[in-house]
Amino acid sequence: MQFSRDALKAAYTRMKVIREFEERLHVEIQTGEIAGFTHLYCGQEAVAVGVCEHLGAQDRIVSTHRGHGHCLAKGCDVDAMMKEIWGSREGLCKGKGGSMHIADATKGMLGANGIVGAGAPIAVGAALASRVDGPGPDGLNIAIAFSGDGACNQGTTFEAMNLAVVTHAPCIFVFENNHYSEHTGFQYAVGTARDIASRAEAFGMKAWRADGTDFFAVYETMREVLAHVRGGGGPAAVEFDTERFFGHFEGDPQRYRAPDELSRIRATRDCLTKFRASVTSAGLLSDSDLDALDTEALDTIERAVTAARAAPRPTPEDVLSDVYISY
Amino acid sequence: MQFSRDALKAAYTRMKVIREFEERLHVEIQTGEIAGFTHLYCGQEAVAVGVCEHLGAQDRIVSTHRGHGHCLAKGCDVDAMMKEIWGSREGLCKGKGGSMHIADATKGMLGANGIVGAGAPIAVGAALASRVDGPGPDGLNIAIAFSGDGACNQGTTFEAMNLAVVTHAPCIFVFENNHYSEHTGFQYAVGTARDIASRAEAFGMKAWRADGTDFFAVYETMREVLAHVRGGGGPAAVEFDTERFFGHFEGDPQRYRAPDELSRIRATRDCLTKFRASVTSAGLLSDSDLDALDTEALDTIERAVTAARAAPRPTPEDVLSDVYISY
Amino acid sequence: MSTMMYRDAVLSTIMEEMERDSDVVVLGEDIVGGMGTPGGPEAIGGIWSTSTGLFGKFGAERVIDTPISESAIIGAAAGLALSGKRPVAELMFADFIGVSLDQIWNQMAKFRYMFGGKTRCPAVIRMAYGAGYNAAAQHSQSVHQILTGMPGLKVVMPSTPADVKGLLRTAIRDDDPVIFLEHKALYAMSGEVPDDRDFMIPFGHARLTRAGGDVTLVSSGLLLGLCEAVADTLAAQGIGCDVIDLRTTSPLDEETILDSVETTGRFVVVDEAPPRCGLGADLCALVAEKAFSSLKAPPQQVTPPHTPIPFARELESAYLPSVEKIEAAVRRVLNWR
Amino acid sequence: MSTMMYRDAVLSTIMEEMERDSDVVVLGEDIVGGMGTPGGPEAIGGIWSTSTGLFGKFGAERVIDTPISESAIIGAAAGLALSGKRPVAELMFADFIGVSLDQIWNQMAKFRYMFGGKTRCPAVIRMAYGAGYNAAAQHSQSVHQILTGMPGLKVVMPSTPADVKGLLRTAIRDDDPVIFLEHKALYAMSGEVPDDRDFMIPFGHARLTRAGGDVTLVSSGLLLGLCEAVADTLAAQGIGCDVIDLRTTSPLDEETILDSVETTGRFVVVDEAPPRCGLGADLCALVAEKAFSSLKAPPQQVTPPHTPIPFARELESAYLPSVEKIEAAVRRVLNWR
Ligand SMILES: Cc1ncc(C[n+]2csc(CCOP(=O)(O)OP(=O)(O)O)c2C)c(N)n1
Ligand SMILES: Cc1ncc(C[n+]2csc(CCOP(=O)(O)OP(=O)(O)O)c2C)c(N)n1
Ligand SMILES: [Mg+2]
Ligand SMILES: [Mg+2]
Repeated sequence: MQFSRDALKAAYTRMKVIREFEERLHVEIQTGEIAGFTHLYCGQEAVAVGVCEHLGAQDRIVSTHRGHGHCLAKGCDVDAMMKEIWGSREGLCKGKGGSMHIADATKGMLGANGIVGAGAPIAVGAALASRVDGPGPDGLNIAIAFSGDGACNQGTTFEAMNLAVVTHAPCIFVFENNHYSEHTGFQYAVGTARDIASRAEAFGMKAWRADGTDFFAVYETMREVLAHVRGGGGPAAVEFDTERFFGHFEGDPQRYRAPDELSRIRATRDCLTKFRASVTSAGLLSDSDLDALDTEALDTIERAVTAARAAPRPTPEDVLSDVYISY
Repeated sequence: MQFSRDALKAAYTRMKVIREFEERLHVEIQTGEIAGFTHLYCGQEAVAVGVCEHLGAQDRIVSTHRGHGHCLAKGCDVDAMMKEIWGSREGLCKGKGGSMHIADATKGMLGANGIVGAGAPIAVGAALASRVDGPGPDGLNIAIAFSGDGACNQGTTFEAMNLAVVTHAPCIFVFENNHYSEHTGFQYAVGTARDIASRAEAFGMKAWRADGTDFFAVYETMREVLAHVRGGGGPAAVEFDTERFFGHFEGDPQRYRAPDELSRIRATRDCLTKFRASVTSAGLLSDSDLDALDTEALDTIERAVTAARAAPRPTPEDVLSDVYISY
Repeated sequence: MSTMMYRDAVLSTIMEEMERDSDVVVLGEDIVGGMGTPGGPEAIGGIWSTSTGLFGKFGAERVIDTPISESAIIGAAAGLALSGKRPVAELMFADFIGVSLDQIWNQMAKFRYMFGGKTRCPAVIRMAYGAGYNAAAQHSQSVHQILTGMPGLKVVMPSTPADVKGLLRTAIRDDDPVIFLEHKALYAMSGEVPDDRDFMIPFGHARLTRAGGDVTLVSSGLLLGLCEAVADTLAAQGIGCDVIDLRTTSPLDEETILDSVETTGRFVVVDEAPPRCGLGADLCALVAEKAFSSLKAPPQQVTPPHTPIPFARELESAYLPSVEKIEAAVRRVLNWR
Repeated sequence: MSTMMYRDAVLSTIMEEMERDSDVVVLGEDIVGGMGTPGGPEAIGGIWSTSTGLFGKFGAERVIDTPISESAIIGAAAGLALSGKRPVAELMFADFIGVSLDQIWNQMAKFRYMFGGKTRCPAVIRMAYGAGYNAAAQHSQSVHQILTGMPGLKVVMPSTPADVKGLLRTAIRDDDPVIFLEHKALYAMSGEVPDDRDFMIPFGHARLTRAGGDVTLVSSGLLLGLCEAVADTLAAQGIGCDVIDLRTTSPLDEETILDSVETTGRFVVVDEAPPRCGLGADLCALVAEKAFSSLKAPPQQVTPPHTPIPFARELESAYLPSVEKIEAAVRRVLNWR
């Protein structure tokens, strides 16, 4: 590990903020205050953060319906996101998008997406834009398509992979295999004896695999992947094996899981616990360092919720704006 | 080779009828008498016939924009097809479909298709229908999706392959790699160092490869493929390497080909010439046997064209019928 | 008669038709639920609870759980239908016609015509549509205006559990491709439903749910209830509304609409789709052309504005037609000149 | 002024805009032609000859030949546009929105709204549409009625080479997603075109091509020519038609239409899309609502019937609007009562 203490703290904080953001939403949603469909990212934090810690604002990502983690990891404002989920006119999308449509192009975050599989072609487009711009001192800016194990069966995902290979686009397909698409198992829906990464290989790109619950595994894998892609090696794919701690959406009774599954994955596959164990056993950070970050993260979320709750609501006229730039 | 003389004659005749059908259309189209877009199958006859000689009417196929060969091989009536291409109300589709939409469900021919890649999911549906019916004495009825090397980049084709694997559908994906999609080379558009069959394998199905200009190679490969699929082994893919003798559509100047390419493939990759060489050198049929079949095939086409030219035209009221069964 | 919810009317009709006819096959995402998981098949039903129990009863051949591949789902339904089956495919959200339109529009809808009237494509595509859940721009849309415009399709929009029963049965037994649109916000609606296992409502027959005589109000789906509420309010004030539930938008029951407008001379259509090239425009054009001399006021549409569907509660409410907007439109036509 | 064909107006406008602005990027199937073949890049141009020479001039980064993957093409255009480029994507046939609609409808069109007005998506999607080539049900369709109904899109339908120039330039420089519909049967049409490299025609401004005063005839694309022919015939008989070329259907120039109808009181719309929920209905509804008191006769639509597009020459001719059908509609409104 070549991390400074500050870098470790920053990564941990990002993961923890995502975790608490989602845990808090899980609670708040029960009250009925939050409208719409919300898909929580809890359990997958190491992927978003392990990937995005490598990126600058000129690198772009395209996300999914389960997008909060990607947004936060890519630098979207916590308060503005919370306000968006609350539907405030001060939300990141003025209350027009909600959980499934959070975006901030200034941060290189080109949108969560309610349509499974829709993001991959958009990411290829972003990568083609960077191909037009050409490499800077650190190589090419890259684009990342986050996709689930369910999304990897959508035709658009395949088309995107092929197009990226054909155009040698600096695009990275990050597959978060959390073993479920809604209530259906990956074993059933991905009709191959092999994994998702192998499919990507069959399209002609290099693919990697890593444990998505281990921040350091994600981070180190991405270092290799990015070296390849920024250096002009063409597109790449990575499959991260990960876990989702909550239901598909809030309200999901999760009867498809094994009886002890949730407690088992919380006990053995929690990326935050693993991170803590690694850095404390290596003597890089102490438990009290991390406890302090935990408290800060909780405060961040508390403040965000308080602000969101108090934030101004949209007015009926707001419906009509932002359809076109000019019409 | 375990062919009777009659079986050899039948197969040769089918190939030759397709050849002459297309050669004649190539000529007739210049006169302006035939309307619409026409894509000729010349050069690929061994694939359609080598595949379809194994099939009964209960086996179903789905075709492409380059569908005449598949239709004829699956038993569509020559005269009715020619009338359709001429736009007669006595055409197989009453003049409503034309070249790109020839179908005859009673023959298990579920349609040529103007939308590249659209056929594959339809074939999976046909295979699922046969899964409902269950196996007969010869195993399962099967469904075949014919696709080009260009169609294999369409998302629908990938989705269909995955769905077939997931549902263990008795579906066969026959890829006719004629090296071109319109004016673009297979080497460019299929963004993999490897072939189309490898992609199918990555979806979890067995795949075969064979020379599509050699009728016997096609036929024997399909025997294996069909044994696998009819026996309940799940879907399969076959990639046939083949040649298209004419342009993408009629009128294509074909400047994308090598200068001597057309004469070379006509000289070395003609499935009819190859067939003749095999069966005469093996002493199974004589040149004069085959010459007689050639004459018959030419007569068949001559009669079909004469009939098509004389066939009654549609009337304006015909526009309104056949939209619904009842409305 | 039994009392049941709209969603249960969907399920029980499918169940009955699958029992009656072994050619009926269902397919869609998560319609079994739990495939390939520790919990196993049917650990959980489809997300709308409109397929619960089918798998256990009819097996994997006739109840096909699919990956997330809508083009393949609809394409497979097309192939099943061309091969003699009667598929009932589920698109989880109507918005997903975006990723599967070709198979609906260029394939299914056109087979019979392109193939010269020689094939049958008896497929039903069910889809959950409509706003009201703050599900925002990609999970709340109405699509009947798009599909009604496509020759070869029939389009059904039931407003009550009984209509679900009668229309879905007709859809499944129909030999043409049928789009069956289920409004999400009606799934939990309860109502009386005939027990007769052959109860069918023919397509192209609208239902007059209120007879008033002063104004014609036409709608379908969720908004029908708002029209009825407005009619009831106005009736108390001595204003009589004819309320017409279209039931099917293709075929369209022009006669019921025109008969009413010939009496009332005043026409308001209330529809959940956006205003341009929508069903509202379609019906206003119909009335303007075919009941021109009867019209005493300009035909009015009450629709959402020409915007995507917003997320926040306040925005979605402002976006949707409401009793206030409907009543205002009725008053506009009554007070014209 | 130069004389050029409609197709050349497309190409030269793209060429000029690519020269002017290095953010303009084009992509589509076979737009280079010859990639990966013995003949090599540009062995042959795109099938409409609307991209010939671009690759040689601007290179593979800005002229992107794609596999047959329309969803990926439009999606990539969306991603390019969100990333600061100005993509001009080609769908070879408008019918292929069937396999790419999601990226047009649920993505591009809605980004700005869903993202709270904070992104720009300056993409142009060009597509060849329309019948007349006996290309049958899957290669002849008009799709403006579908796309006009989708909030967030602008829809352009040029009828002449000059309009191609002025409108395509506006489209490329516009910051919203624009659908640019090129009628196949107009590609070879010749006309005068301004040489000014900043010549632009603003969206939402219809063009009055004939002033007559007795009947308002509205159309666009190929059918505009038929309307003009009818107007000229009738003018010789003393009947005056206002002929309006819409140019863009979204935004719509309501004012020009309503102004004319206020004078004529008689309205005929001629459109190539099917009749249900189409642009014809949309405009009839507009006129019925907003020019009600001026109308002297029921607004009329001349459209194809509610059928797919047939193949045979006789059938396609019978299917399409014709001068006879247009003239009959004009006479219907003139002779009303
Ligand atoms: C095109 C489309 N089909 C279906 C859905 C409904 N849906 C939303 S999320 C989801 C499952 C996605 O699974 P996966 O890609 O594994 O992502 P995860 O939920 O596990 O993060 C489905 C089926 C959708 N939103 N879009
Ligand atoms: C969805 C779609 N995209 C594009 C086209 C235009 N088109 C027709 S055939 C063709 C090339 C097909 O190539 P391939 O699959 O290799 O078949 P081949 O022509 O070689 O038989 C293209 C691009 C189409 N008809 N449908
Ligand atoms: Mg998943
Ligand atoms: Mg090919």
